[in-house]
Amino acid sequence: MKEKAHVKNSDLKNFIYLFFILFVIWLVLTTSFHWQEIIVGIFISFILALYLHKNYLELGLPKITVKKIIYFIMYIIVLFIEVVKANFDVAYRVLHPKLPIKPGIVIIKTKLKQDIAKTILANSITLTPGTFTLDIEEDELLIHWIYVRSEEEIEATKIIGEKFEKYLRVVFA
Amino acid sequence: MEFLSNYIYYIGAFGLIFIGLFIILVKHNLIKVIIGIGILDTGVNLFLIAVGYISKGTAPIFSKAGLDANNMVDPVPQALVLTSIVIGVAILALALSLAIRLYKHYGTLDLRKIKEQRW
Amino acid sequence: MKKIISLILLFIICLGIVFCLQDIPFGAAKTKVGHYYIDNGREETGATNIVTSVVLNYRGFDTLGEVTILFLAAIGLGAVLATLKKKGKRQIEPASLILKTGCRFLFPLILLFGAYIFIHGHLTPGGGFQGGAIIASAFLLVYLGCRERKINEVANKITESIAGLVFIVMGLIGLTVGGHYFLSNFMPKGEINTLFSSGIIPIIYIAIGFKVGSELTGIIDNLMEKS
Amino acid sequence: MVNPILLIVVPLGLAFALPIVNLISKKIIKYIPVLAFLFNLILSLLLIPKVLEQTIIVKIGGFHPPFGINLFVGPVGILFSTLIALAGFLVSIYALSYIKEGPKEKYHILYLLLLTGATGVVLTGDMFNLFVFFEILCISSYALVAYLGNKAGIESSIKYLIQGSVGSSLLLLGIGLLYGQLGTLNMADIANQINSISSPSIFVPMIFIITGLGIEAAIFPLNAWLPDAHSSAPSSISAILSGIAIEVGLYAVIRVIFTIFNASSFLMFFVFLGVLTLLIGEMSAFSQKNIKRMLAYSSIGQIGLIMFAISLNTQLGISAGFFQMISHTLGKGLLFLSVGFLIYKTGSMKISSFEGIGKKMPITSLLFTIGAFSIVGLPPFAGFASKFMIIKAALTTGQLLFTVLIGVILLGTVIEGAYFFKVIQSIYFKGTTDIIKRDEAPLIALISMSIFVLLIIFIGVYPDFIARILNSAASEFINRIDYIRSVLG
Amino acid sequence: MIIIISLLVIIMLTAAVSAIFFKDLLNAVIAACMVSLIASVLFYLLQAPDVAMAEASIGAALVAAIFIIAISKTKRHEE
Repeated sequence: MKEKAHVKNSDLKNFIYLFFILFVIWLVLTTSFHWQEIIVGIFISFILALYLHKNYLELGLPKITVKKIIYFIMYIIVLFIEVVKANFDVAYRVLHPKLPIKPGIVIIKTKLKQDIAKTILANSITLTPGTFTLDIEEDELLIHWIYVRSEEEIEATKIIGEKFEKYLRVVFA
Repeated sequence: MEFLSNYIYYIGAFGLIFIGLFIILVKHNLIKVIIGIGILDTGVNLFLIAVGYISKGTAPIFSKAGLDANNMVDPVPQALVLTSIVIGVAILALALSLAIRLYKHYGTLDLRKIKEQRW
Repeated sequence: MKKIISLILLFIICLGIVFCLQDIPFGAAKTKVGHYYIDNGREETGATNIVTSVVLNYRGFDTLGEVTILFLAAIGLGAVLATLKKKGKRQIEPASLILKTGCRFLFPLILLFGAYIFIHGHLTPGGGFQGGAIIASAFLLVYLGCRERKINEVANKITESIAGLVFIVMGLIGLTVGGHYFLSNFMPKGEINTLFSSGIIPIIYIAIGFKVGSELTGIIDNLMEKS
Repeated sequence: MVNPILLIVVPLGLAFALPIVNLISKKIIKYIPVLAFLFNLILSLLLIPKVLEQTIIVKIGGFHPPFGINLFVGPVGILFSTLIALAGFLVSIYALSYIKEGPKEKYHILYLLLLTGATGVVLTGDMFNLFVFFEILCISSYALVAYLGNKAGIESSIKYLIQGSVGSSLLLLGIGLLYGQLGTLNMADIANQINSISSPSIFVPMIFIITGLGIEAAIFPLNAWLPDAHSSAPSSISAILSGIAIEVGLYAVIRVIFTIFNASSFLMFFVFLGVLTLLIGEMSAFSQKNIKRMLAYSSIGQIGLIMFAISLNTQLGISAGFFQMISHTLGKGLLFLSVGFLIYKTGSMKISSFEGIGKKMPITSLLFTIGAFSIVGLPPFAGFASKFMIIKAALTTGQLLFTVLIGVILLGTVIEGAYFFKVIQSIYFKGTTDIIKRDEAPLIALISMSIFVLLIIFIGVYPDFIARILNSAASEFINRIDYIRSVLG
Repeated sequence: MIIIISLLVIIMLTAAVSAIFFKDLLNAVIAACMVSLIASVLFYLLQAPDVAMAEASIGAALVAAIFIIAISKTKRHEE
């Protein structure tokens, strides 16, 4: 009996969470606060959330607080800077007549627990040119690197993953 | 330069039509032929859209005030192409399902080797 | 030999087209029908996207045919693949964590985006076909990411049929009560550039969105499952 | 409330509803096409007197042409839609007992849509709408040819699809070129403005459009797909493809030539093309050993004959062409339907395997014989009346060329007679003389085929019965000014 | 602007031509999808956003998926 109530409670949480995300995205898409848009947005978000909310939070989505939003925005800024930096780095390596590349596969460790956090980390690493996530196994990420600076696991984790992970760890605390 | 700006879209469209027809006529692999049909379709669509274009025109959507109706591109070819794209995907899907069935029967996609009936 | 003959044939076709193109200068204003639509489209149909007003109102009958063609392709594909055996349990290795999580996280968002596209068809670029395709791609993602999940075929078929019938019934209502013309825009046009405007256009576009989405999903489903 | 739009919309709506009906009950789906085409038949018959008085222009969406799409329900349109509804009705009755295998609900949906597409093509008055309905017609035939799922069916379907989709791309390209020059898609509006452009730049889109449509109409040399497709489809579908689909294609071609482009100088070329198509069709049919391929080649020959008659460009010639279309639809439909059960019972398509079947299946064989007699042109069947009319039309032109060509056509008819009699001979006068147990086709199929026979005999005996509608149909093609005026007002 | 467009058209035609020569059908399909994608950019430049969207979502994405499924069920290499 008690367990059932617990399930229901988490269902409701799932539902509200998904509904909220969907509605915010709707508002971003329409960029309008006309009452018709809002009614339709609520309606659609409600229907979609009703059908799809099951186990949505199992992905490991974080609670939303002001601090986490700030960290998330910071994370996006860092990601952007890293992408630009890495672009120049790769361009340099490609255009350099000697082609200074040393490709190889390294393993890095992550302390993130949630699936969604690991996915975001993996995608950020893939997004920065020069590194490419091949697979995730438990807490290890398999990464293809265009210029392997260190084959040590800890060292590689520091170079590749740390800059993103420190923000994500706060967001997904 | 003027030649380019006048004809570049037509060149692209008819280039695609040409290549598509060439693939259909010359290639023997069924999937390739279907790819050719797709390219041919894209070429025809590009041509239709290019026909409706007006120099320095805007899209035919009154999304904000102050758009000049005289300077909008022709909406009709766009409507036609919308239809044509959907028809194209319908034909491709049907053709590919036939290709799968053909492969199950013959174990090959080479049209020269499929001679149950005379070509 | 065959190549040379084909090339000669194509060359003749191209020559003909080049002749013809001299009468179709690029970028010149020339079409009277299109101009009429741009000038009168907003008053007559209430849609700000003139392409939508052409697709669903002036040339709505074409669109009915187009929807039929997609339906036809889905049915025909089903008929062609029908006698192939269904795979029992698919013995595919599970997708990697990245794909799986991404799919589960993004699926509702993509559906929302598709819905946004086809609901706003009369205001912004996009519409039923584009939105339906986006929804179908969401289901494709499910097939790639969450491979143990299956699409409910019965629900898919019912959606498809009902959406098609909505289109026809809207047209028939126009024929009987509002205006004596098939597919006439009998509903109030509303205020221009708001969501609830342009009469039957949004309703039909929503129906098309559902129909295209379910048909393309059905096509992908049929192709993936049967072999 | 008799609106011609219902001819298209009602079957379409039923086709959309069929998947739901199939979920509720699997037994009633096969009656839905029967109902749909019965409705269409009644509606068309009700419309005939009205249309003969005055053509009906249906404006879809209430927009005045050329700004909206319009249906042009003239004598030709109503003649064809009646023919389509009639053939569709009878063949769907036949299919009640014939279609037993495969995904049946899909067959019925595709069948409904095939004939809806055909109706749309003959009724529409808009160039792009013609393309859309043409695609419906084509895509459903691709799927139906592959319906049985055997090697031959899939292969012919692929051939058909490749050639057909090239054709439809060419058609769309032609429409695009026309739109670029004229800025309109309405057929009447195009016809109205066609003389304002120079002839070379009209010629190119015309060639594209005629080629695109000609692939479906099986005009030589664009007919490579036809014998395979028609012979490997289920027999009920072969009847529709031979009886309706290619004639609708031919209708579209002549509508384009006569009404839109007014290219009467082009017709001389078509006369020769028609005779060539006739000869090639009949000669290929003569050498066939497979009965359905033989019938398919015979259809090519008949298309050639119809082309010849219509290209005479006289009132009598065009009505003779339409008459030939009617008698071909009825005759070839009957032939394919009866052959369907002959093949079903013997299990082979070889002509040689039919030896002695005249004793086993006397009624079906008799029906086949009547169909063959009608196609060959023996009195008192419809084929005789129509062929006679074509000869009369050719002779009244008074030109030596046509008289010579009539001789060639008679030669073609002789060949046609030869191969049909070969089949009839092996049905009745070969094989064992022992009395074999009767194994007749199901009653419901026999009924539908008998209606075909009754119609063939009736029209053959009283050709005047349909003379009026044929005459008005012919004048619709000859007086293109009337067409333009009645649409644009 | 015209140079960019010309470049796009050249890339598109090159992709189309390379679809003829690839022996690996998967590559040919990817080349065909590239044609579709660039065509959708050209549609956008020709002021047809609706069509561009349809071409990108239907012509490029879904058609590619259908092709890849079909190839996975048949043979990958052209002999």
